Amino acid sequence: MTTTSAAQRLDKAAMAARVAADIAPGSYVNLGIGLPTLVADHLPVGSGITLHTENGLLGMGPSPAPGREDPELINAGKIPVTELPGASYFHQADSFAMMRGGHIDVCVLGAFQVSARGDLANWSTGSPDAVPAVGGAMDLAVGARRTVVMMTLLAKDGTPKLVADCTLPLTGMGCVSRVYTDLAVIDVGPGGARVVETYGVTHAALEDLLGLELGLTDTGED
Amino acid sequence: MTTTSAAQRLDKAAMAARVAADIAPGSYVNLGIGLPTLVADHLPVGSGITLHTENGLLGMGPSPAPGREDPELINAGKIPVTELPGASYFHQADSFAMMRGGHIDVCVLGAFQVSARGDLANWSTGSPDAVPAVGGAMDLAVGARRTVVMMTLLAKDGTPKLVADCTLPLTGMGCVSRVYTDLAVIDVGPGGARVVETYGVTHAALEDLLGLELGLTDTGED
Amino acid sequence: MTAQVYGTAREALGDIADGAIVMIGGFGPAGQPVELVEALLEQGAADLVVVSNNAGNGEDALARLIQLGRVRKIVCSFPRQVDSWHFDAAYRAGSIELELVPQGNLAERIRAGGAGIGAFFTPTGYGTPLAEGKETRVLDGVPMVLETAIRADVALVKAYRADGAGNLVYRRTARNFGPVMATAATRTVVQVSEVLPVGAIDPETVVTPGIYVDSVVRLDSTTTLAGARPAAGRATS
Amino acid sequence: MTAQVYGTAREALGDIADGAIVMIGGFGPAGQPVELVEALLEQGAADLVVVSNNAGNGEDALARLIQLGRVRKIVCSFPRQVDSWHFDAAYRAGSIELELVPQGNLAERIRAGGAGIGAFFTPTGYGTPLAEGKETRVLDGVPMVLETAIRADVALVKAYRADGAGNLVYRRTARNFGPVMATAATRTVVQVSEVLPVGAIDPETVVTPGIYVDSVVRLDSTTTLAGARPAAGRATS
Repeated sequence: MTTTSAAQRLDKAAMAARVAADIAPGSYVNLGIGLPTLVADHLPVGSGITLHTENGLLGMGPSPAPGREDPELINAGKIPVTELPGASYFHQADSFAMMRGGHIDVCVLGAFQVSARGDLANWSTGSPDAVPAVGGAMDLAVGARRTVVMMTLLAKDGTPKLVADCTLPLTGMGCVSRVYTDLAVIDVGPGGARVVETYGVTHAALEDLLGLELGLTDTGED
Repeated sequence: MTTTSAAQRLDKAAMAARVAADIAPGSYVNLGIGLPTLVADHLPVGSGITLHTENGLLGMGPSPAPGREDPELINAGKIPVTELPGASYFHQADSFAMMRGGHIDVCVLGAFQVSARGDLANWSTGSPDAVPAVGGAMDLAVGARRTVVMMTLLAKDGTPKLVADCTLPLTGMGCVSRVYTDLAVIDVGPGGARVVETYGVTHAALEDLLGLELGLTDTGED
Repeated sequence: MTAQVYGTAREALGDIADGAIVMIGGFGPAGQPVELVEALLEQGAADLVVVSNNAGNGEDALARLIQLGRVRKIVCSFPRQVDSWHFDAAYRAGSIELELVPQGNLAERIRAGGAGIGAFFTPTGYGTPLAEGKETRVLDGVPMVLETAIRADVALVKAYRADGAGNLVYRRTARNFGPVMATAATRTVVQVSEVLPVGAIDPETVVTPGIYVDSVVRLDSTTTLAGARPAAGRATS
Repeated sequence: MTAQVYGTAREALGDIADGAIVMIGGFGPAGQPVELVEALLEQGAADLVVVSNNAGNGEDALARLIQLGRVRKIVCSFPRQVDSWHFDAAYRAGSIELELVPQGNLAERIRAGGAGIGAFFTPTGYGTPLAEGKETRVLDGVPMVLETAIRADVALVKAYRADGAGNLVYRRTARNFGPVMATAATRTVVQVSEVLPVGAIDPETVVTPGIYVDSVVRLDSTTTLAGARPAAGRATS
């Protein structure tokens, strides 16, 4: 029932390493577009972690060497990737069945907002004149055994992204179990928001920053 | 609006040839267990007709030569078969999706009873002490673009198998469009039973035999 | 009926009626049937309903179809892209109807269309704006939304190889929507980089059985990278 | 988690709890995981719910499980066979519950279980005794029945080859229920005739990705006919 506290706010690489540290060896993992893709660089060699990309590949490898890109071998962000030994290809219905059926152990997503209850908003800014697009966000949010979010705790305008209630259009309800940020790792869910670790801020300062009452998590590990 | 009438009641081989004559070149066809399997022997060479077996093969060929049987290459009746060039294998959900989705042009089934409306009863004798079993019967009945039945017109005890209303448990409602028998070819459906051809019996004798009023079909061809 | 092989994309496409529902495969650049959509642009059909993961890029043929006002409605998971300006303009002008569908629901609805499943309950989208007004039900403790099947008049698909029976294999992540769309259309038109004799594709490795394929055209431009590993047929040991 | 390779069927099977739901692959002799079911017989679990296309033949292990009263219920499409005397006796004695399911609905319900689909509307069975009491709805003009997903605690599957990542290929019509059952169980146990190194199965030809496989055992008795064509890896041209 204690939280660890680093002296410093985490940079992106340190956040990614912190997410990676929670992923068990042998896991099947989907990394969302944007910040979460950095997690791949921090998965230990030999951990047997297999990456899924929802456009139809299990066993995704890193970016190819320059000049070796294949326009028919891309990830969900439409970036060229590689295939690792033991990979497999499948069509979109099979790929989302794999996701929706609870076969992916961990899905790491970016977010605009996460609520203390674990609601996720990450597909729409809610702007009335924006052209909408959703992609696989809603499928990923509810499909994995464990969905976690990696994001800065504050938006660029300084407003908190961990909130009592999401004000942006939802991606999924109660689907997020943990949020990894630059300032803290926080568990969310039916029991509300509970701090796991803080980085450069005190528990009290974090509560002030978010305007939320924060509990302490029972255990910092899965 | 005339029916042809052969002098003789058809034997099984002639019935199978008659069914085969109605199958268009290039069709995808599923032949049910029992009498309908005989149709395969009467499909013209070079007709480009492809046979589907619902246990997971498209492009099924005839029985293998003795000694060449493969216990892992069987048809829905669990009889060894062969694969033809251009064949493909798939799992049960894909195989029944192929059937249910209306991709099979013609399905030929046996029957205990067919009603003038096209209802089919072919999976249960209705005997209260029988152990029930259904297999793919219900899927086949409703899945194909065109479901036809091949059967003797009378049961062994002399009772008609083409009836006003099925008394046996149904396999599917209104799913049969044509019935090929030893005594007549009869269209069934919302417009009732209409004779296409008779073999060795007159239209009037057929009506007497069945205790049904029978119309004449508009055309004897598909 | 058995697949036919044609000499040009335009011939393979055949006639498309005004008002037709057209599925277009591809996810980003992978699996886009570029020349078949160009043939559709040339062919002239209008008032189309397009089912596609994306809504055109730059000046490509789908973008042009939208610009020309020939697409009445698009059923799509990710229409907004950096270069989807023709869709963006049409959407803002209110001249195109958008049915936005989560990607997995889109794939599953198309599969259902091909498999004769009328509708299904899925957890994806529950409690979100994209499920508003839809029937919901809690099944085995999970709240779900009822989604209906999607079928089309024509599906345009890019595969890697076909054999003369219409069997298809795909290449890497270009497989994406092709296999499900091929099952869900009255007529499926496929462009490939290679047409092999009947029997030249191992029956165990066929991804789309020929029963789903109506028209095939071989196009040099569909050819994948020189030296790329074949999609099927590599020795496994 | 990554698949484990075991030395015997009994070790691969592991512990099965009393009351477990067990899927057993196979259609007739093809694809029956004979040794895994024998291991289940030996292991001792009772009060089982079995999901399987058939209900045992002669004195095989599933028939024996039924004879011994260890199967409380069977979900099955074709239990009655010429040599299914142990099932027949148990059924007539009222000592086993039978849920009779049309074969395509059985396959689709298992697929739904693996795909996170809670239920679906299907035309199969509408208006028949097997749909009695079930919810119905007319969709796009077709009357349909609502069928729910089936999941299991353990699936017992026979495949042809596995690689070290658990990827599977099957052989001919022995593929049948294996690929869908593998997706729908908390734990999937597979017997194969060959285990290859990771990467030795072409990624384009994998039928069951390793993510669905927990335990693998190689058994000589699973080996298919000498000289039989390999399931994957034949040159396509």
